Amino acid sequence: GSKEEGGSKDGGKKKDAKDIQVVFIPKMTGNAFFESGNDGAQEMAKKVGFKVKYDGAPEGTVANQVQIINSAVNSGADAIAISSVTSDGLNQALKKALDAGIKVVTWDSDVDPKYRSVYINQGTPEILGKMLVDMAAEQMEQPDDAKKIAWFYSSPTVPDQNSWVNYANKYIKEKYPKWEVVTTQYGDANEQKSLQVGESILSSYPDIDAIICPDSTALPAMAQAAENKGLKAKDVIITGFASPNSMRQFIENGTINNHGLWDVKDQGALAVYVAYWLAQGNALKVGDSIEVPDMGTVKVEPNSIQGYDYTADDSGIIVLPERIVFTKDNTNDYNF
Amino acid sequence: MFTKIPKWNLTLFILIVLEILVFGMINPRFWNISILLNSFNDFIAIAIIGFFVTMVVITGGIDISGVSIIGLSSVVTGLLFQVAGLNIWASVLCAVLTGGLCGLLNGVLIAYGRVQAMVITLGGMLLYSGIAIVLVGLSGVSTYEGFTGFPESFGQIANGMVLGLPNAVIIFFIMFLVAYILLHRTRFGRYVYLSGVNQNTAEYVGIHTRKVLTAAYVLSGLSAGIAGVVLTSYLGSARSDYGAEYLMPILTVVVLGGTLITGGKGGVVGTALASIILGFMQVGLQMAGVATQYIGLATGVLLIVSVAFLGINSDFRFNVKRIITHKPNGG
Amino acid sequence: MVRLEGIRKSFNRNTVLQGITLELNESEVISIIGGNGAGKSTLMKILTGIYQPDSGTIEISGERAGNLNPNSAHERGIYLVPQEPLLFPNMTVEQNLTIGFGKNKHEVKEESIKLIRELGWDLDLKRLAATLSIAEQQQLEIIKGLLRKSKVLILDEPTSTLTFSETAALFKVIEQLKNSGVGIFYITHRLDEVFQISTHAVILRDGQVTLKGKIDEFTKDMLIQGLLPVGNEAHYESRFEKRMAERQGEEAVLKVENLVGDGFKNISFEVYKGEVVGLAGLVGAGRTEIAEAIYGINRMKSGKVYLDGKDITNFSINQAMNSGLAYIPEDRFLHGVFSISSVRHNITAQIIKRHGLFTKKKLEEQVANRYIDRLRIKVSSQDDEMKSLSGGNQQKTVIARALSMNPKLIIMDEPTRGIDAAARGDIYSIMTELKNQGISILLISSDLEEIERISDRIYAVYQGTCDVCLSLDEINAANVMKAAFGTYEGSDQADV
Amino acid sequence: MKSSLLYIVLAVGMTFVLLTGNLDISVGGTLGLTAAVCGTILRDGGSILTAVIVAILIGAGVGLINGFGVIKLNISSFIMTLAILSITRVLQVIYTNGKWVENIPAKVKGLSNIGIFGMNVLTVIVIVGVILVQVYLTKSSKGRYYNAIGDNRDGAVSLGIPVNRYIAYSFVISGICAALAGLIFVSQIGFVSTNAGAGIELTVIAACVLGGVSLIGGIGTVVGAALGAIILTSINSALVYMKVPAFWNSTISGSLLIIIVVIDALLAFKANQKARKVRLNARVLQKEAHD
Ligand SMILES: Nc1ncnc2c1ncn2[C@@H]1O[C@H](COP(=O)(O)OP(=O)(O)OP(=O)(O)O)[C@@H](O)[C@H]1O
Ligand SMILES: Nc1ncnc2c1ncn2[C@@H]1O[C@H](COP(=O)(O)OP(=O)(O)OP(=O)(O)O)[C@@H](O)[C@H]1O
Ligand SMILES: [Mg+2]
Ligand SMILES: [Mg+2]
Repeated sequence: GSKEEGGSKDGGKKKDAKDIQVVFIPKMTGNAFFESGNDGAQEMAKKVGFKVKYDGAPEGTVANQVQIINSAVNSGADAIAISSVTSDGLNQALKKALDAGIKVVTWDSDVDPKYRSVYINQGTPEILGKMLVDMAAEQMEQPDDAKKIAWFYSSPTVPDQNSWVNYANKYIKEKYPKWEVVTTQYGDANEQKSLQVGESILSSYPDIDAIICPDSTALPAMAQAAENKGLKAKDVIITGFASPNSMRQFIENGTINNHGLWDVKDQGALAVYVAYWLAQGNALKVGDSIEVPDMGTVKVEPNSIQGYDYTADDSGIIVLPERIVFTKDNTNDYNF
Repeated sequence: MFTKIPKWNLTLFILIVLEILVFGMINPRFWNISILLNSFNDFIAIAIIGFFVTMVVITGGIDISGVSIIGLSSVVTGLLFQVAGLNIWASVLCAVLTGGLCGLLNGVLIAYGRVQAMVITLGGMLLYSGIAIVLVGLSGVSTYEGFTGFPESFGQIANGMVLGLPNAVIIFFIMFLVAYILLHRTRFGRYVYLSGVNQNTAEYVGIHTRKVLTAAYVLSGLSAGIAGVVLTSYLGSARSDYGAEYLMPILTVVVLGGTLITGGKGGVVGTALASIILGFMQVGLQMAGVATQYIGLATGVLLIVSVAFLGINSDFRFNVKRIITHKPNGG
Repeated sequence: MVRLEGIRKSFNRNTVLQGITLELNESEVISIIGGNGAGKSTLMKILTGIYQPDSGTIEISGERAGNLNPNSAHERGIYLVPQEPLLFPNMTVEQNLTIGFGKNKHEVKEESIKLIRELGWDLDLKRLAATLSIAEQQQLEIIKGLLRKSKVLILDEPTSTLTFSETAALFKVIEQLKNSGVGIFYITHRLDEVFQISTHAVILRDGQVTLKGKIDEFTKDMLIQGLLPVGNEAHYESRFEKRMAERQGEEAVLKVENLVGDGFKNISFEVYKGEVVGLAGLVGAGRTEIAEAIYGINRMKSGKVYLDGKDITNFSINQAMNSGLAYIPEDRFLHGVFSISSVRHNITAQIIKRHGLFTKKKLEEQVANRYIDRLRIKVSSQDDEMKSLSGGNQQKTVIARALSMNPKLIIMDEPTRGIDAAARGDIYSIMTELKNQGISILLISSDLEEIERISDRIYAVYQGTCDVCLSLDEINAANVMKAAFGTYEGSDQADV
Repeated sequence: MKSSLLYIVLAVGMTFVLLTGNLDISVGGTLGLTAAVCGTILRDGGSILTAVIVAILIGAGVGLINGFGVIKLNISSFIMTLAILSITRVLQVIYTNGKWVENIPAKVKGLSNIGIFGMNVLTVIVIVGVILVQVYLTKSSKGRYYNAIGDNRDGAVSLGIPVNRYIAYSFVISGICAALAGLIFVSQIGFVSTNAGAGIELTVIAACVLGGVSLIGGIGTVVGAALGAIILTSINSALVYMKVPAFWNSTISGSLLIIIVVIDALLAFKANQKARKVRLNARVLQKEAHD
């Protein structure tokens, strides 16, 4: 299916749903988080009747994403929904896409707001950073005492996880000034390495109180490391972000008490739907609401809620309504 | 494996033509010349490094550290320009030279320390990407954001056009020519081959093989430095993790290009053709609707089939050679 | 015992064997002689199952052998000692001896120690094969073969790097084997050996047997006639013109004073313009080490080397080369050839230095053509891969490379190793020509006949020292041998 | 030690291939595919025995294909196994449909934690395995064939060693080791992503080389390779233990790796030179004693 150039520019004629192709781009493939997002996206596409191509490379790198955007442009896609690995590196490629009349939506991880229409946001760094700290703090009997905590996530070069941790560290300083961050470790989104680093953290810091892992590979690996050492949630607090399917076991056997995430299936579904909606030629206006099948209406907020300076009428943010803390009580209600 | 290189190049060329035909039939937009030319941007780093890794492989070594030098060179460009406030072109020069310096370290340790190239460059791969991360970390810029805000002229390096040709295509050809002339037309190039065929004999005929080897690694490092700059210009920001995914593609274009992994035989023409094949294949398959994560299957099968095809059938090769080379060569 | 019938073999489009029929019986030693590339080694490799014949049959002990492979050939008692040592460089001598043996390793070890003692060779079982000199490698291969206790033993140029004393010891063992009923194929280019040990001789030319019969039916001249291409009879004996130059007052081209290094000490000698000086000695005497030190491959500890009066002590290879020294190494495979490069690139590897920064194809082609013609290197084109050439032609290519530099002095370490009579004649005449042009040659050779025939003077190297110099009138086989054993006491005794 | 088990098993398999002068890049793919397939079997209640059998079949299958390409199609092992790596990776994605294999039963995960006499059983099994393989390679008459093939292929042919068969064996062994490593992966880590074992091939090759195995073939032992694997993995753990800020990790491990191999190479070179000197000078001295 090819599309006429400029057809969508003036927002004139609406295209047939089945002719619209949205390319749904994860940071990388083979990661449970993004695969779940894709599940949601595909379900939405089926429901509404447009096409979603899931396209990502196993290594989440800037050049790979640029290449994939280029090929989306080349092969005549109508819109893309991307979780960016970088805040600036995609600018050129996205500009080319926009010039070709392609609609750009971001989800999970944003780009420069100049180069996209809508960002489907799971929460600002403030919200998520605070959530990470709170999930750990609420398991402590005396959270105001001196505690030793560690960060463990994928790498020093990914934007989103680092921005949460940055804010979380600020938050810790204000709220729990006695806490000490003893180490920050990286697992490169590689489960073998993550397990090894996890085990090393436990043996190097036997008196650690909490390990927070805002990475969907690091968290299950960390939990596994604790389980291998026979440690339970009462010995060391492990929490972070990962999909409930990958953590259910650990909650059930008491290795961890809680962990968090947002409904990434909804996020994926919303991202492709908004992309589709824009590709249909609908004009976006900040402050408006969009009607999404089975999800109700969502409101487009201004970019300023994420702290951006750039504002424009056709550039906004949709924040997911809720983030979920999974515990023994609710983990079985989710399947992603 | 490939007794006559030019014939192999011809096969590669036929493969490119086939790709263009087949992919064009699947998705006619593939025949859009500007799409093909612009796709050079997406494999140019692989090709640039590939040319000079070819040289290293011909000496009988291997260099896998280039993928990290890309990131280091990118970070150095950004650091000098943004933090040190250097002129952008001076920063670029320093970045490229940094690449050369990394190559020098590799080369000296391999040639003079007599260590297997694979391990040294693996260590180098860790070391250089580590240095890049440390540099960013120490500079106070958050590692994950990298450096941005390069001037427009710098962006033009990769994104501009000259006479209707994307700069990437031009850079590709310039780097190819440099590598071609160095390797195939100069005495140094001959020494590269001879050192790779038999380092002992090369020493006995008075070639400073260790200098030749070192030079090959320096060139490879410089090329990775250039690739880092080009990539930074293309992507508009400087980051330490650029290039990490290029390791296998670089080795693939070198080997698919017909260079003997044990050294002594091969050339950059094959590498150039192979990188175009791989680049077009990626674009073509994506445009044909194949998701990127499945493309490995196609490249894998292509590698086996093409190499096996010419590896087995020596009569076929002989006949093709007879048809192609009419050159009467007296001895 | 073994019968080969109508064996044919070609490689790609190159027909090597065109119907060979041969028979070997118990206690026979058949010498197979023929030019380089005649197909001798190929025939023997077919007999041991390394190559498969295109047609023809092999009968072993009256039984027709189907598809032979090396394993089944060994089982039937056939063993080949290959021409080019095929050792495992990263294994010790002992491991090389025991690998592939079905038998108990300790037994094998005991036997090999006994055998080495019997041969009087000096081989340390614990050494790594990679550290063996080419001659020692050959010794090891021979011992491997002898240990097998095979019924049919094939020796493919076993003596090409051995000197007379090692050869004599080997012949003694061969004699014993022969007497105990073993049949032996013996390949050599040294015609004298043929008469020493064989019972029969076979001449191979262009893939065909041109002469065969009992050894007493032949003379050396007949063998030479049989070997040479028709109409080329005169060439082999391109007689070497020796000359005793008047050296008083003349300055030596190469002057070596009190050289000390690893493997030799207190070496002094001179080579004059247009002179061929031989370095004689036993395997391991240190000749190659001396040559390599002069050429700059290894450093020496003390002493001086002058070339044309210029001090070149501890020059690098490059500097030595530029000063007018050339070296033809002993181990051609390891140090002499670029096996997968073209003949042209092999010949011009040194001279391109003088062509400037860029390679000049025209010039290179001219150089290559000149030497291909002049040395009669047999190639189908300059672009032929070096490894597709026969050994003799490879050797000529290496010589061509050395000559291309117009050296003042060439050090030739075993220049005719493994080279057939005709090519050897060619090389000798090249040497004569060089001599006439005033180029000097330092010749290291293990071939007694060769060194005796060609050298104007001979220095004997014995256990790393060089005290004896034989002048032209003192050179004869007996003296050279004595000198090499370190027992030469002066010319007067020698005449006795 | 425990975290290096997986690398040890891979390094042992890789050593066989390296000894014959070949290279096996595909181990990461085999590991991932096996981990995914066997992980699924175990998750769905399959028995451990089934998983082991399936793993061995997958490993042997991939090894045979590699061997076939190298021997019969004359493809250099580098290209062949690189291609198979890409293919197995995609097969894994297709097999799992891109999903992780999660919720591996606790009894499977427990396997890697069983201990007797204070020792981890899996560790003991691996150590014993390495020793047995070492004995096989150095002491048995056929074991040395792998070294011989890599050392001098023509020599091996003329000795009657079935070279092609042993090269095929080496790939099959490496495949099986990679598959078993995949099982260890499942049991130690408890979930399998589609990138399982990505990039592991380089680490394994580096471990082998660090342990003294030559990439050219003919030199090396499995014990060395195993030690290399341990050193390489302990660098990472040690860095955490020494409380170095993690962004220094690559820099330090890279420098360490380089320093170790350079020192090792220089020592070996010096030792060789010295042995040569001693040998050559022995001849000269002999003469002096004689005088
Ligand atoms: N494996 C091979 N492939 C192609 N050609 C070969 C091969 N082996 C030998 N030949 C060719 O076969 C011919 C005979 O070679 P062979 O080694 O049998 O000669 P030879 O009589 O032993 O010579 P020499 O005295 O030099 O040892 C030569 O022309 C050689 O180039
Ligand atoms: N095996 C090899 N050994 C040495 N040099 C080689 C080898 N293969 C290629 N070369 C080098 O590659 C260059 C280009 O090869 P090509 O076959 O195109 O040469 P050419 O254009 O025919 O000219 P020439 O061979 O004279 O340089 C050669 O000049 C040579 O430097
Ligand atoms: Mg021969
Ligand atoms: Mg010698």
